[in-house]
Amino acid sequence: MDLRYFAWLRERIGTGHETIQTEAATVLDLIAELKTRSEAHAFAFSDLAAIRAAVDQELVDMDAPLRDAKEVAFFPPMTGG
Amino acid sequence: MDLRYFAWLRERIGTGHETIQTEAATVLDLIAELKTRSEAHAFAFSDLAAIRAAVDQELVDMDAPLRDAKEVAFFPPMTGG
Amino acid sequence: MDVRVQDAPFDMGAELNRFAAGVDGAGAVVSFTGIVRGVASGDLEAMEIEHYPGMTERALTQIVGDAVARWDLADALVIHRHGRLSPAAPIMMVATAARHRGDAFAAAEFLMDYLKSRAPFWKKEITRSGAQWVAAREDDENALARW
Amino acid sequence: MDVRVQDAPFDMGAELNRFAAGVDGAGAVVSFTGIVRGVASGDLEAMEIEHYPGMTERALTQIVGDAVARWDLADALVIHRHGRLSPAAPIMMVATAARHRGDAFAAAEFLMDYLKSRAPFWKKEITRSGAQWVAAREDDENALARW
Repeated sequence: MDLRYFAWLRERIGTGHETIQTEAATVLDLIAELKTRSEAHAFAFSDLAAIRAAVDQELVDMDAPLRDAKEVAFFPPMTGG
Repeated sequence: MDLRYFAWLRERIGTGHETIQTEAATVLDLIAELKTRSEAHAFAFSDLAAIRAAVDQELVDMDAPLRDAKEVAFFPPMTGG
Repeated sequence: MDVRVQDAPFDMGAELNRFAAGVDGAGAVVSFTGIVRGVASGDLEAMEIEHYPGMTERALTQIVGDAVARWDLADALVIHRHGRLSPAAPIMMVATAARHRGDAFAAAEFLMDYLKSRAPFWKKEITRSGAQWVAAREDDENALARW
Repeated sequence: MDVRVQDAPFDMGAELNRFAAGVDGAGAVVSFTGIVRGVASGDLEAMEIEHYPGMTERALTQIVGDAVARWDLADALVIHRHGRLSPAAPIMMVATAARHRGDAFAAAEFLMDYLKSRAPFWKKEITRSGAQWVAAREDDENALARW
Protein backbone atom coordinates (compact mmCIF):
# COMPACT_ATOMS: atom_id res chain seq x y z
CA MET A 1 0.00 0.00 0.00
CA ASP A 2 1.28 3.46 -0.92
CA LEU A 3 1.08 6.04 1.84
CA ARG A 4 1.18 9.77 1.14
CA TYR A 5 1.68 12.52 3.72
CA PHE A 6 1.18 16.25 3.18
CA ALA A 7 1.89 19.56 4.89
CA TRP A 8 2.92 19.27 8.57
CA LEU A 9 2.18 15.55 8.59
CA ARG A 10 4.79 15.11 5.88
CA GLU A 11 7.23 17.29 7.82
CA ARG A 12 6.69 15.47 11.10
CA ILE A 13 7.02 12.03 9.56
CA GLY A 14 10.00 13.16 7.54
CA THR A 15 8.82 11.84 4.18
CA GLY A 16 5.90 12.37 1.85
CA HIS A 17 5.72 8.81 0.66
CA GLU A 18 6.26 5.32 1.95
CA THR A 19 5.15 1.86 0.92
CA ILE A 20 4.01 -0.68 3.52
CA GLN A 21 2.46 -4.10 3.84
CA THR A 22 -0.62 -4.02 6.05
CA GLU A 23 -3.68 -6.01 6.98
CA ALA A 24 -5.42 -3.00 8.54
CA ALA A 25 -9.16 -3.10 7.90
CA THR A 26 -9.95 0.58 8.33
CA VAL A 27 -8.21 3.95 8.23
CA LEU A 28 -8.25 4.03 12.04
CA ASP A 29 -6.64 0.60 12.20
CA LEU A 30 -3.99 1.77 9.78
CA ILE A 31 -3.24 4.83 11.89
CA ALA A 32 -2.89 2.69 15.02
CA GLU A 33 -0.42 0.54 13.14
CA LEU A 34 1.52 3.51 11.75
CA LYS A 35 1.90 5.04 15.21
CA THR A 36 4.03 2.04 16.18
CA ARG A 37 6.44 2.55 13.26
CA SER A 38 8.47 5.38 14.81
CA GLU A 39 8.34 8.20 17.32
CA ALA A 40 7.89 10.59 14.38
CA HIS A 41 4.83 8.67 13.23
CA ALA A 42 3.45 8.59 16.77
CA PHE A 43 3.90 12.36 17.06
CA ALA A 44 2.42 13.07 13.63
CA PHE A 45 -0.71 11.06 14.38
CA SER A 46 -1.10 12.18 18.01
CA ASP A 47 -4.11 14.47 17.37
CA LEU A 48 -6.60 12.67 15.18
CA ALA A 49 -9.00 15.64 15.16
CA ALA A 50 -6.41 17.56 13.16
CA ILE A 51 -6.01 14.87 10.50
CA ARG A 52 -7.94 14.06 7.34
CA ALA A 53 -7.59 10.93 5.22
CA ALA A 54 -8.11 10.03 1.60
CA VAL A 55 -8.37 6.51 0.20
CA ASP A 56 -7.45 6.25 -3.46
CA GLN A 57 -7.71 10.03 -3.69
CA GLU A 58 -11.22 10.27 -2.22
CA LEU A 59 -11.72 12.01 1.11
CA VAL A 60 -13.07 9.49 3.64
CA ASP A 61 -14.09 9.24 7.29
CA MET A 62 -11.68 7.71 9.77
CA ASP A 63 -13.70 4.53 10.06
CA ALA A 64 -13.69 3.97 6.29
CA PRO A 65 -12.72 0.46 5.19
CA LEU A 66 -9.49 0.01 3.27
CA ARG A 67 -10.48 -3.08 1.27
CA ASP A 68 -8.24 -3.08 -1.80
CA ALA A 69 -6.98 0.47 -1.36
CA LYS A 70 -3.81 1.17 -3.33
CA GLU A 71 -3.07 4.63 -1.96
CA VAL A 72 -3.95 6.14 1.41
CA ALA A 73 -3.10 9.75 2.20
CA PHE A 74 -3.02 11.69 5.47
CA PHE A 75 -3.00 15.46 5.81
CA PRO A 76 -4.31 18.36 7.89
CA PRO A 77 -7.59 20.12 7.02
CA MET A 78 -7.28 21.78 3.64
CA THR A 79 -6.48 25.46 3.34
CA GLY A 80 -6.65 26.25 -0.36
CA GLY A 81 -8.45 29.11 -2.05
CA MET B 1 -40.33 73.16 -12.20
CA ASP B 2 -38.20 71.05 -14.51
CA LEU B 3 -39.73 67.78 -15.61
CA ARG B 4 -37.63 64.90 -16.95
CA TYR B 5 -38.94 61.82 -18.75
CA PHE B 6 -36.98 58.67 -19.55
CA ALA B 7 -37.31 55.51 -21.64
CA TRP B 8 -40.80 54.79 -22.96
CA LEU B 9 -42.28 57.65 -20.94
CA ARG B 10 -40.02 60.01 -22.85
CA GLU B 11 -41.00 58.39 -26.14
CA ARG B 12 -44.72 58.52 -25.43
CA ILE B 13 -44.66 62.12 -24.29
CA GLY B 14 -42.40 63.08 -27.18
CA THR B 15 -39.80 64.97 -25.15
CA GLY B 16 -37.36 64.24 -22.36
CA HIS B 17 -37.67 67.63 -20.75
CA GLU B 18 -40.24 70.34 -20.15
CA THR B 19 -40.60 73.22 -17.74
CA ILE B 20 -43.94 73.98 -16.11
CA GLN B 21 -45.53 76.15 -13.49
CA THR B 22 -47.47 74.12 -10.96
CA GLU B 23 -49.04 74.29 -7.51
CA ALA B 24 -49.27 70.50 -7.23
CA ALA B 25 -48.63 69.38 -3.64
CA THR B 26 -47.59 65.79 -4.32
CA VAL B 27 -46.24 63.65 -7.12
CA LEU B 28 -49.71 62.16 -7.64
CA ASP B 29 -51.23 65.64 -7.88
CA LEU B 30 -48.61 66.55 -10.44
CA ILE B 31 -49.37 63.46 -12.52
CA ALA B 32 -53.09 64.27 -12.48
CA GLU B 33 -52.25 67.74 -13.73
CA LEU B 34 -49.84 66.46 -16.41
CA LYS B 35 -52.45 64.05 -17.78
CA THR B 36 -54.56 67.05 -18.80
CA ARG B 37 -51.73 68.61 -20.83
CA SER B 38 -52.08 66.41 -23.92
CA GLU B 39 -53.31 63.05 -25.13
CA ALA B 40 -49.66 61.93 -25.20
CA HIS B 41 -49.28 62.81 -21.53
CA ALA B 42 -52.55 61.05 -20.67
CA PHE B 43 -51.37 57.93 -22.50
CA ALA B 44 -47.89 58.02 -20.95
CA PHE B 45 -49.31 58.24 -17.43
CA SER B 46 -52.19 55.81 -17.93
CA ASP B 47 -50.66 52.94 -15.91
CA LEU B 48 -49.30 54.32 -12.65
CA ALA B 49 -48.08 50.89 -11.53
CA ALA B 50 -45.53 50.99 -14.35
CA ILE B 51 -44.14 54.40 -13.38
CA ARG B 52 -41.50 55.49 -10.90
CA ALA B 53 -40.76 59.06 -9.81
CA ALA B 54 -37.75 60.96 -8.54
CA VAL B 55 -37.83 64.35 -6.84
CA ASP B 56 -34.59 66.27 -7.12
CA GLN B 57 -32.90 63.03 -8.19
CA GLU B 58 -34.08 60.95 -5.25
CA LEU B 59 -36.47 58.06 -5.85
CA VAL B 60 -39.78 58.76 -4.04
CA ASP B 61 -43.20 57.25 -3.47
CA MET B 62 -46.13 58.56 -5.48
CA ASP B 63 -47.60 60.40 -2.51
CA ALA B 64 -44.36 62.24 -1.82
CA PRO B 65 -44.72 65.99 -1.28
CA LEU B 66 -43.19 68.31 -3.88
CA ARG B 67 -42.52 71.28 -1.57
CA ASP B 68 -39.74 73.28 -3.23
CA ALA B 69 -38.78 70.57 -5.72
CA LYS B 70 -36.77 71.92 -8.66
CA GLU B 71 -36.70 68.76 -10.77
CA VAL B 72 -39.19 65.92 -10.96
CA ALA B 73 -38.51 62.89 -13.14
CA PHE B 74 -40.77 60.07 -14.34
CA PHE B 75 -39.62 56.77 -15.76
CA PRO B 76 -40.39 53.05 -15.87
CA PRO B 77 -38.82 50.61 -13.37
CA MET B 78 -35.08 50.57 -13.82
CA THR B 79 -33.38 47.86 -15.85
CA GLY B 80 -29.66 48.49 -15.48
CA GLY B 81 -26.96 46.03 -14.64
CA MET C 1 -14.17 53.62 -4.01
CA ASP C 2 -14.78 54.45 -7.63
CA VAL C 3 -18.02 54.96 -9.57
CA ARG C 4 -17.83 55.49 -13.32
CA VAL C 5 -20.73 56.08 -15.69
CA GLN C 6 -19.48 56.22 -19.23
CA ASP C 7 -20.34 55.96 -22.90
CA ALA C 8 -16.96 54.41 -23.75
CA PRO C 9 -16.31 50.67 -23.77
CA PHE C 10 -14.17 49.24 -20.99
CA ASP C 11 -11.89 46.22 -20.70
CA MET C 12 -13.19 44.14 -17.79
CA GLY C 13 -9.95 42.20 -17.43
CA ALA C 14 -7.82 45.32 -17.36
CA GLU C 15 -10.21 46.91 -14.86
CA LEU C 16 -10.09 43.83 -12.63
CA ASN C 17 -6.30 43.83 -12.67
CA ARG C 18 -6.11 47.52 -11.91
CA PHE C 19 -8.65 47.17 -9.09
CA ALA C 20 -6.86 44.19 -7.54
CA ALA C 21 -3.48 45.92 -7.76
CA GLY C 22 -4.85 48.77 -5.66
CA VAL C 23 -6.16 46.72 -2.75
CA ASP C 24 -3.02 45.63 -0.98
CA GLY C 25 -3.87 43.46 1.99
CA ALA C 26 -7.24 42.22 0.76
CA GLY C 27 -7.13 38.52 0.04
CA ALA C 28 -10.50 38.26 -1.71
CA VAL C 29 -11.61 40.02 -4.89
CA VAL C 30 -15.04 39.41 -6.43
CA SER C 31 -16.20 40.79 -9.75
CA PHE C 32 -19.49 40.74 -11.57
CA THR C 33 -19.74 41.68 -15.22
CA GLY C 34 -23.00 42.12 -17.11
CA ILE C 35 -22.72 41.40 -20.81
CA VAL C 36 -25.09 42.16 -23.70
CA ARG C 37 -26.59 38.77 -24.44
CA GLY C 38 -28.67 37.58 -27.36
CA VAL C 39 -32.47 37.73 -27.31
CA ALA C 40 -34.71 34.73 -27.82
CA SER C 41 -35.37 35.73 -31.42
CA GLY C 42 -31.65 35.67 -32.03
CA ASP C 43 -31.30 38.86 -34.04
CA LEU C 44 -30.16 41.44 -31.51
CA GLU C 45 -28.34 44.23 -33.32
CA ALA C 46 -27.64 46.49 -30.37
CA MET C 47 -28.57 47.35 -26.80
CA GLU C 48 -29.30 51.01 -26.11
CA ILE C 49 -28.90 52.10 -22.53
CA GLU C 50 -30.48 55.35 -21.39
CA HIS C 51 -29.72 56.85 -18.02
CA TYR C 52 -30.47 59.90 -15.90
CA PRO C 53 -27.26 61.94 -15.74
CA GLY C 54 -26.74 63.31 -12.27
CA MET C 55 -29.12 60.96 -10.51
CA THR C 56 -27.22 57.96 -11.84
CA GLU C 57 -23.95 58.97 -10.22
CA ARG C 58 -25.77 60.00 -7.07
CA ALA C 59 -27.63 56.69 -6.78
CA LEU C 60 -24.55 54.57 -7.47
CA THR C 61 -22.45 56.51 -4.98
CA GLN C 62 -25.16 56.01 -2.36
CA ILE C 63 -25.33 52.27 -3.05
CA VAL C 64 -21.55 51.90 -2.83
CA GLY C 65 -21.55 53.91 0.38
CA ASP C 66 -24.19 51.61 1.85
CA ALA C 67 -22.09 48.56 0.94
CA VAL C 68 -18.97 50.03 2.49
CA ALA C 69 -20.87 50.83 5.69
CA ARG C 70 -22.25 47.33 5.90
CA TRP C 71 -19.30 45.08 5.03
CA ASP C 72 -15.62 45.18 5.81
CA LEU C 73 -14.38 46.17 2.35
CA ALA C 74 -10.94 47.27 1.25
CA ASP C 75 -12.38 48.80 -1.91
CA ALA C 76 -15.33 48.74 -4.32
CA LEU C 77 -15.73 49.66 -7.97
CA VAL C 78 -18.75 50.25 -10.19
CA ILE C 79 -18.53 50.91 -13.93
CA HIS C 80 -21.71 51.24 -16.03
CA ARG C 81 -21.95 52.09 -19.69
CA HIS C 82 -24.73 53.95 -21.45
CA GLY C 83 -25.41 54.59 -25.12
CA ARG C 84 -25.39 52.02 -27.91
CA LEU C 85 -23.73 48.69 -27.11
CA SER C 86 -23.01 45.75 -29.40
CA PRO C 87 -23.86 42.13 -28.60
CA ALA C 88 -21.24 40.52 -26.30
CA ALA C 89 -20.03 43.93 -25.06
CA PRO C 90 -19.65 44.37 -21.30
CA ILE C 91 -22.46 46.61 -20.02
CA MET C 92 -21.22 47.10 -16.50
CA MET C 93 -19.11 45.62 -13.77
CA VAL C 94 -18.82 45.77 -10.03
CA ALA C 95 -15.79 44.64 -8.08
CA THR C 96 -15.29 44.29 -4.34
CA ALA C 97 -12.21 43.53 -2.28
CA ALA C 98 -12.15 42.34 1.31
CA ARG C 99 -10.05 40.40 3.75
CA HIS C 100 -12.53 37.51 3.71
CA ARG C 101 -14.50 36.17 0.79
CA GLY C 102 -17.85 36.31 2.58
CA ASP C 103 -17.74 40.10 2.72
CA ALA C 104 -16.57 40.42 -0.88
CA PHE C 105 -19.33 38.13 -2.21
CA ALA C 106 -22.11 39.63 -0.12
CA ALA C 107 -21.17 43.20 -1.01
CA ALA C 108 -20.96 42.40 -4.72
CA GLU C 109 -24.41 40.81 -4.68
CA PHE C 110 -25.81 43.72 -2.69
CA LEU C 111 -24.32 46.21 -5.17
CA MET C 112 -25.86 44.29 -8.07
CA ASP C 113 -29.29 43.98 -6.47
CA TYR C 114 -29.48 47.67 -5.69
CA LEU C 115 -27.92 48.78 -8.94
CA LYS C 116 -30.53 46.75 -10.86
CA SER C 117 -33.53 48.27 -9.14
CA ARG C 118 -32.36 51.62 -7.83
CA ALA C 119 -29.94 53.10 -10.37
CA PRO C 120 -31.69 54.93 -13.21
CA PHE C 121 -30.71 52.92 -16.28
CA TRP C 122 -33.09 51.61 -18.92
CA LYS C 123 -32.25 49.06 -21.58
CA LYS C 124 -33.73 48.91 -25.06
CA GLU C 125 -33.13 45.95 -27.33
CA ILE C 126 -32.72 46.81 -30.99
CA THR C 127 -33.49 43.90 -33.33
CA ARG C 128 -34.03 43.73 -37.06
CA SER C 129 -37.74 43.54 -36.43
CA GLY C 130 -37.92 46.56 -34.15
CA ALA C 131 -36.96 47.96 -30.79
CA GLN C 132 -38.28 47.08 -27.38
CA TRP C 133 -37.68 48.36 -23.87
CA VAL C 134 -36.55 45.61 -21.53
CA ALA C 135 -39.16 44.96 -18.84
CA ALA C 136 -38.06 44.99 -15.23
CA ARG C 137 -38.04 41.52 -13.67
CA GLU C 138 -40.14 41.08 -10.57
CA ASP C 139 -37.31 38.91 -9.21
CA ASP C 140 -35.01 41.91 -9.28
CA GLU C 141 -37.31 44.01 -7.11
CA ASN C 142 -37.87 41.07 -4.76
CA ALA C 143 -34.13 40.53 -4.42
CA LEU C 144 -33.88 43.70 -2.32
CA ALA C 145 -35.91 42.12 0.46
CA ARG C 146 -33.02 39.93 1.53
CA TRP C 147 -30.77 42.83 2.57
CA MET D 1 -15.58 23.74 -18.02
CA ASP D 2 -11.91 24.13 -17.28
CA VAL D 3 -9.86 23.13 -14.22
CA ARG D 4 -6.21 24.12 -14.13
CA VAL D 5 -3.71 23.36 -11.35
CA GLN D 6 -0.42 24.99 -12.10
CA ASP D 7 2.86 26.22 -10.74
CA ALA D 8 2.98 29.15 -13.17
CA PRO D 9 1.56 32.58 -12.39
CA PHE D 10 -1.61 33.62 -14.23
CA ASP D 11 -3.08 36.96 -15.27
CA MET D 12 -6.53 37.15 -13.67
CA GLY D 13 -7.70 39.91 -16.01
CA ALA D 14 -6.60 38.07 -19.14
CA GLU D 15 -8.23 34.89 -17.82
CA LEU D 16 -11.48 36.74 -17.09
CA ASN D 17 -11.53 38.22 -20.59
CA ARG D 18 -10.83 34.87 -22.21
CA PHE D 19 -13.49 33.18 -20.10
CA ALA D 20 -16.13 35.82 -20.85
CA ALA D 21 -15.33 35.76 -24.57
CA GLY D 22 -16.13 32.04 -24.63
CA VAL D 23 -19.57 32.19 -23.03
CA ASP D 24 -21.71 33.68 -25.77
CA GLY D 25 -25.26 34.11 -24.59
CA ALA D 26 -24.52 34.34 -20.87
CA GLY D 27 -25.30 37.78 -19.51
CA ALA D 28 -23.70 37.33 -16.09
CA VAL D 29 -20.07 36.57 -15.30
CA VAL D 30 -18.80 36.32 -11.71
CA SER D 31 -15.18 35.91 -10.71
CA PHE D 32 -13.44 35.34 -7.42
CA THR D 33 -9.71 35.78 -7.05
CA GLY D 34 -7.73 34.84 -3.96
CA ILE D 35 -4.59 36.89 -3.49
CA VAL D 36 -1.59 36.38 -1.21
CA ARG D 37 -2.17 38.93 1.52
CA GLY D 38 0.10 40.18 4.23
CA VAL D 39 0.21 38.58 7.67
CA ALA D 40 -0.40 40.45 10.90
CA SER D 41 3.30 40.62 11.61
CA GLY D 42 3.76 42.33 8.26
CA ASP D 43 6.83 40.51 7.05
CA LEU D 44 5.46 37.83 4.74
CA GLU D 45 8.14 36.82 2.29
CA ALA D 46 6.30 34.09 0.42
CA MET D 47 3.37 31.73 0.51
CA GLU D 48 4.13 28.10 -0.25
CA ILE D 49 1.26 26.01 -1.48
CA GLU D 50 1.48 22.25 -1.36
CA HIS D 51 -1.07 20.04 -3.05
CA TYR D 52 -1.85 16.40 -3.76
CA PRO D 53 -1.27 15.87 -7.48
CA GLY D 54 -3.97 13.69 -8.93
CA MET D 55 -6.44 14.08 -6.10
CA THR D 56 -6.41 17.85 -6.58
CA GLU D 57 -7.58 17.68 -10.18
CA ARG D 58 -10.06 14.95 -9.28
CA ALA D 59 -11.55 16.94 -6.39
CA LEU D 60 -11.80 20.18 -8.37
CA THR D 61 -13.39 18.44 -11.34
CA GLN D 62 -15.93 16.86 -8.99
CA ILE D 63 -16.74 20.21 -7.39
CA VAL D 64 -17.16 21.92 -10.76
CA GLY D 65 -19.36 19.04 -11.92
CA ASP D 66 -21.54 19.43 -8.84
CA ALA D 67 -21.91 23.17 -9.53
CA VAL D 68 -22.85 22.57 -13.15
CA ALA D 69 -25.44 19.99 -12.12
CA ARG D 70 -26.96 22.33 -9.59
CA TRP D 71 -27.11 25.69 -11.37
CA ASP D 72 -27.85 26.77 -14.90
CA LEU D 73 -24.32 27.66 -15.95
CA ALA D 74 -22.95 28.45 -19.37
CA ASP D 75 -19.42 27.75 -18.18
CA ALA D 76 -17.15 27.54 -15.14
CA LEU D 77 -13.42 27.93 -14.62
CA VAL D 78 -11.07 27.07 -11.76
CA ILE D 79 -7.38 27.95 -11.71
CA HIS D 80 -5.26 27.20 -8.63
CA ARG D 81 -1.54 27.69 -8.26
CA HIS D 82 0.87 25.69 -6.14
CA GLY D 83 4.51 26.21 -5.26
CA ARG D 84 6.08 29.40 -3.98
CA LEU D 85 4.04 32.60 -4.39
CA SER D 86 4.99 36.20 -3.69
CA PRO D 87 2.90 38.65 -1.68
CA ALA D 88 0.11 40.19 -3.80
CA ALA D 89 0.24 37.33 -6.32
CA PRO D 90 -3.06 35.73 -7.32
CA ILE D 91 -3.31 32.28 -5.71
CA MET D 92 -6.41 31.07 -7.51
CA MET D 93 -9.54 32.15 -9.27
CA VAL D 94 -12.95 30.78 -10.08
CA ALA D 95 -15.25 32.20 -12.72
CA THR D 96 -18.85 31.33 -13.54
CA ALA D 97 -21.10 32.42 -16.39
CA ALA D 98 -24.87 32.15 -16.46
CA ARG D 99 -27.92 33.70 -18.01
CA HIS D 100 -28.93 35.21 -14.68
CA ARG D 101 -26.72 36.64 -11.98
CA GLY D 102 -28.24 34.60 -9.17
CA ASP D 103 -26.93 31.37 -10.67
CA ALA D 104 -23.50 32.86 -11.40
CA PHE D 105 -23.09 34.21 -7.86
CA ALA D 106 -24.39 31.10 -6.10
CA ALA D 107 -22.22 28.76 -8.16
CA ALA D 108 -19.10 30.88 -7.58
CA GLU D 109 -19.68 30.87 -3.81
CA PHE D 110 -20.36 27.14 -3.85
CA LEU D 111 -17.15 26.51 -5.81
CA MET D 112 -15.17 28.59 -3.32
CA ASP D 113 -16.71 26.95 -0.25
CA TYR D 114 -16.00 23.45 -1.50
CA LEU D 115 -12.61 24.30 -2.93
CA LYS D 116 -11.55 25.72 0.45
CA SER D 117 -12.48 22.64 2.45
CA ARG D 118 -12.43 19.76 -0.02
CA ALA D 119 -9.59 20.38 -2.48
CA PRO D 120 -6.21 19.17 -1.16
CA PHE D 121 -4.17 22.36 -0.92
CA TRP D 122 -2.19 23.51 2.11
CA LYS D 123 -0.74 26.96 2.59
CA LYS D 124 2.45 27.76 4.46
CA GLU D 125 3.41 31.33 5.30
CA ILE D 126 7.10 32.09 5.09
CA THR D 127 8.15 35.10 7.15
CA ARG D 128 11.55 36.38 8.17
CA SER D 129 10.98 34.89 11.59
CA GLY D 130 10.03 31.44 10.36
CA ALA D 131 7.47 29.39 8.52
CA GLN D 132 4.00 28.39 9.61
CA TRP D 133 1.23 26.26 8.14
CA VAL D 134 -2.01 28.20 7.82
CA ALA D 135 -4.69 26.77 10.09
CA ALA D 136 -8.05 25.87 8.59
CA ARG D 137 -10.80 28.25 9.63
CA GLU D 138 -13.80 26.71 11.33
CA ASP D 139 -15.93 29.17 9.34
CA ASP D 140 -14.78 27.51 6.14
CA GLU D 141 -15.93 24.07 7.22
CA ASN D 142 -19.20 25.51 8.51
CA ALA D 143 -19.80 27.28 5.19
CA LEU D 144 -20.52 23.94 3.54
CA ALA D 145 -23.64 23.49 5.64
CA ARG D 146 -25.56 26.06 3.62
CA TRP D 147 -25.45 24.11 0.35
